[in-house]
Formats: sequence, structure tokens, C-alpha cells
Amino acid sequence: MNVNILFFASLREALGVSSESLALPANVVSTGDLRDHLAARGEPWSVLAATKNLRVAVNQQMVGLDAAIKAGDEVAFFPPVTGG
Amino acid sequence: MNVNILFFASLREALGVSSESLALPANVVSTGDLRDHLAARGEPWSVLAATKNLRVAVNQQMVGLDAAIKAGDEVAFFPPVTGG
Amino acid sequence: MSVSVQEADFDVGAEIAALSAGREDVGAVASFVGLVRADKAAMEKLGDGDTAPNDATAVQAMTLEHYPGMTEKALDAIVAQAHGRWDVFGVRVIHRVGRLLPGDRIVFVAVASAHRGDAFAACEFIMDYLKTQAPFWKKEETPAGGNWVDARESDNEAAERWAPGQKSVRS
Amino acid sequence: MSVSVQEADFDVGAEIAALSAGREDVGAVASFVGLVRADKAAMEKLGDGDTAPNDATAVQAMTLEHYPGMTEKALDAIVAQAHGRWDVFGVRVIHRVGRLLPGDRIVFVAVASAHRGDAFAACEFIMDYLKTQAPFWKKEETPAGGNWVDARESDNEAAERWAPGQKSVRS
Repeated sequence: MNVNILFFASLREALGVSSESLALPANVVSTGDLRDHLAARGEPWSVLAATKNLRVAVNQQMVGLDAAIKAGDEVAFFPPVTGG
Repeated sequence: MNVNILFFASLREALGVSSESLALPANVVSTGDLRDHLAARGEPWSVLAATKNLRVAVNQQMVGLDAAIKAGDEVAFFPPVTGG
Repeated sequence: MSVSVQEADFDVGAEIAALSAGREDVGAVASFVGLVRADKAAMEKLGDGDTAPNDATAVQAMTLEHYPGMTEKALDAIVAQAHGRWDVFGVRVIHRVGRLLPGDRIVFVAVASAHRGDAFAACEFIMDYLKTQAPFWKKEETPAGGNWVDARESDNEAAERWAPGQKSVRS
Repeated sequence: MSVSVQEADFDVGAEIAALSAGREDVGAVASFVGLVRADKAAMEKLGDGDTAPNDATAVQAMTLEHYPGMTEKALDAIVAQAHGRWDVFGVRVIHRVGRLLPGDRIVFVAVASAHRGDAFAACEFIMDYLKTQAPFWKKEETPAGGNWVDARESDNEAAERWAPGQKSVRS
């Protein structure tokens, strides 16, 4: 199954990429699984595991790292927001 | 001793007067005494005794009905404020 | 010139902008505009219920009386209290007097600070104190005649929230 | 059109006036303007202390990044919560993105209601939730280089005040 993954702000800069489309292994079923799967690529991706208070959104809704993901989802990782 | 007395809003209308200069009897030494002294004149002045939550200011500072008054003071009676 | 009592209307955008003009330390400007409501008399009588206003008590106009001299002193004192209590850079208070129509602006309060918490708290504090401490009185014109607006207990309660030791005050 | 995310500046006075234009039931408009502070980086690092900012960390400019699509949804959801929680007639939220300079407006929130209590509470609620829920990120330019602004614990605490059962929430 394919998902579209987005990265913002300091994460985007650290990774040098703002989005990618990824075919997920069968064992990646949650946002936390996806974070771990990406972080396991090594530098610079390990920043995903090291980021304190990493935020994740699925289909533009903030969710926890235990949220389910399914084919076609848009999954975004980003640091805590600092607008306003 | 003389004081200048002011009335505002519904009190001013009920009394038909917005200010008067008054020579105080010796036994009128507080704002409460002055209120009672004026109210004792009978209608329409009794409104001063009948007004719920009557407010009083001496020299443009809100005070209680136990505040002392002295010659030359500006004493104002008015209903609770309703600005804003 | 942080306090004005005037018959004229005022420019809300210009007043808010003036509080941060030429500065780079203002991070927050909280402000408030109070307006004449047509349903005011009916609403006052009914408390804060949302029953439809009675036509006979619909407000057609409102006249604001004040105590010249004391008004400015009372507003200055309220602004001074706000400065003493929160970290604020500037405060602007404008209160209109005279005859106003529904939809007209009555009062304006704006507070500039580094942070929004101080700006919001000081702005709301000033409005709550103004409502109970500043010598203004409203007389409404309705089809049923003129009537002086009664003071609201909810305004006293709002002001009392700011007394020292009240838990509900955010600062 | 209660929510806008845009590069352009906005007209604070016109936005506030629009919330009561043509109506006679609006008694209160509470509003907030957030601006870029030159001392932001230094202040963030020091907490909310008032130590003079270090020149090396003085903010010369700030770039606001956001998550297009989600930003508008998040703001809409916050506005909907405010409507559900308080009696408000209208809400306007504008958040700028792109590169801004010290003194520039970043964010605007305004709420119209019959009464000031609802207007103030809803306005502050929206700002507090926007600060923690809406996907915007600030990157500052300083003489020492660019740095992403850290989220502040005080912003989380401000948002948590509005959770059900919190005593410190005024409504």
C-alpha cells in the first residue's frame, strides 16, 4: 500500500526532503510504525526518532503515534507548532 | 462650611437639579450625614434615601457613605454606573 | 494621552496600530470595542437570556452622561492599576459620550504588551473596572419612553474576579 | 470566509468593523493582533524574563512556514469549537505566512458577540489553540544565523486552561 508522506519546518530541513510517496511494508500499520520504519534508514532519518514531541497528522488531522494508516493516506511529520 | 453638591443621571432627573452649593449644619460631617440631611427635605429629595446602591464621590473619588467631608469639598451623588 | 472621553467616533485600526508604531518589542495588542445594541433594554430586563427583544423596548438611541473631571481621573486610575499589575507597554481607552445610535461604537480599550497573556488580561481588567468604576450612565430611548439602564450584577461579578486571591483571574 | 492564510498584510480596523457592519445585536468585539518582536529569539531562550536581548540573537526577520490545506482545516476546527462553546455571532482569523520583519503583523483574531465576556473568552481561546494546534512554524533570522523557534511550554499551559473542568477558564 502507498502513502504520501510530508515533512515540515526543521524536520524538512534536516531530511532535505519535503515529501515522498512510499510503498509500505505489511508490518507498518500505524503512524508510530512508519516513524520507526523511516528512522531505521539511518542518518539523517534517525532525526525522526530523536525529535522531542514529534507531531504527526493523518489526512491533515493531528493524531497520536498509535494511529492507524491505510492506503492513500497523507501522513505528515513535524515538530511542535510555533505560529501565532 | 460650604460644599458643592452634584447629582447625576436618574438622580439628577428625579431632583430636577444638577448641582447646588450648600452651607452644612455642624452635625453633617460625613457623606452619609449629607445624604440624610438632603433626603429629610421631603419629596423629591427622599429619593436619595430610597436609591438602592447609592454611590457617592468626594472630590471625584468614589467613597463610602461613612467618608468625612470638609469645607470646599465637591460631593457627588449618583446611581451605580452603567458605561462601557 | 492614553485616555479620552469624547463625543466623536474614533479610528479603531489607527488606534491599535499606534500602540506598536515604531517599536519592535510589542508582540501582542489585545483590544475591545463596545457597541450600542438595539435590543439592549429587553436583554437587560431579561438578564442575559436570548429571548427575542420586545419591540416596545427596542433601543432607538442611547445617551451617555458622565461626570466631567472625575471620568478621566477614574479611567487614569484604572489604567495605572493595569500598568502596575501586568507587563504592558501602552494602553488606550476611548469612551464616547452624548447621543449614540444602535451599531455605534461606545467604548474602546487596547493594550500592547510583549506577550498575549498580559495584553488580554489587562484589556479585560480595564473593561471590567470601567463598567463598575467609571462615572458614565446610559439612558435609552425606546418606543415606550426613555429609561436609565440598570446596573448589572454580572458586571459587579466580572470586576470582583480581579480581586487579589481570586482563582479565576488569569495573569 | 472566517479564516484566511495569506502572505499579504490586512486592515485591522476594516476587519473589526466588518464583524458588526449592518447589525444591531453586536455589543462586543474582542480582538487580538500578534506582531513580530525583534527580541523574540533572546526572550524565548530566557523564558519570559526581561533581560535585554543579546544582539547576536536579535531577530532581523522571520519566515512563517505552514502546512497548506491542513492549516485552514485546523483553524476552521478551532473556530467551530469557539462557536460551540460561547455565544458568538462572528469570528475572523487571519494568519500570515512567508517572510516578515520586526513590527509586522503576524496574526489577527476577532470575535463579535452580544456580551464582552463571550467575546474575550472566545478570542483568547482561539489564540491559545491556534498556538498549539495550527500547523505554522517560525524560523528566525539573526546575526548568528537562522533558527527554528522552539515551542513554549507556556503555550501548552495556556491551551490547557480551556480543558473542561479547569477552574481558571472564564466563560
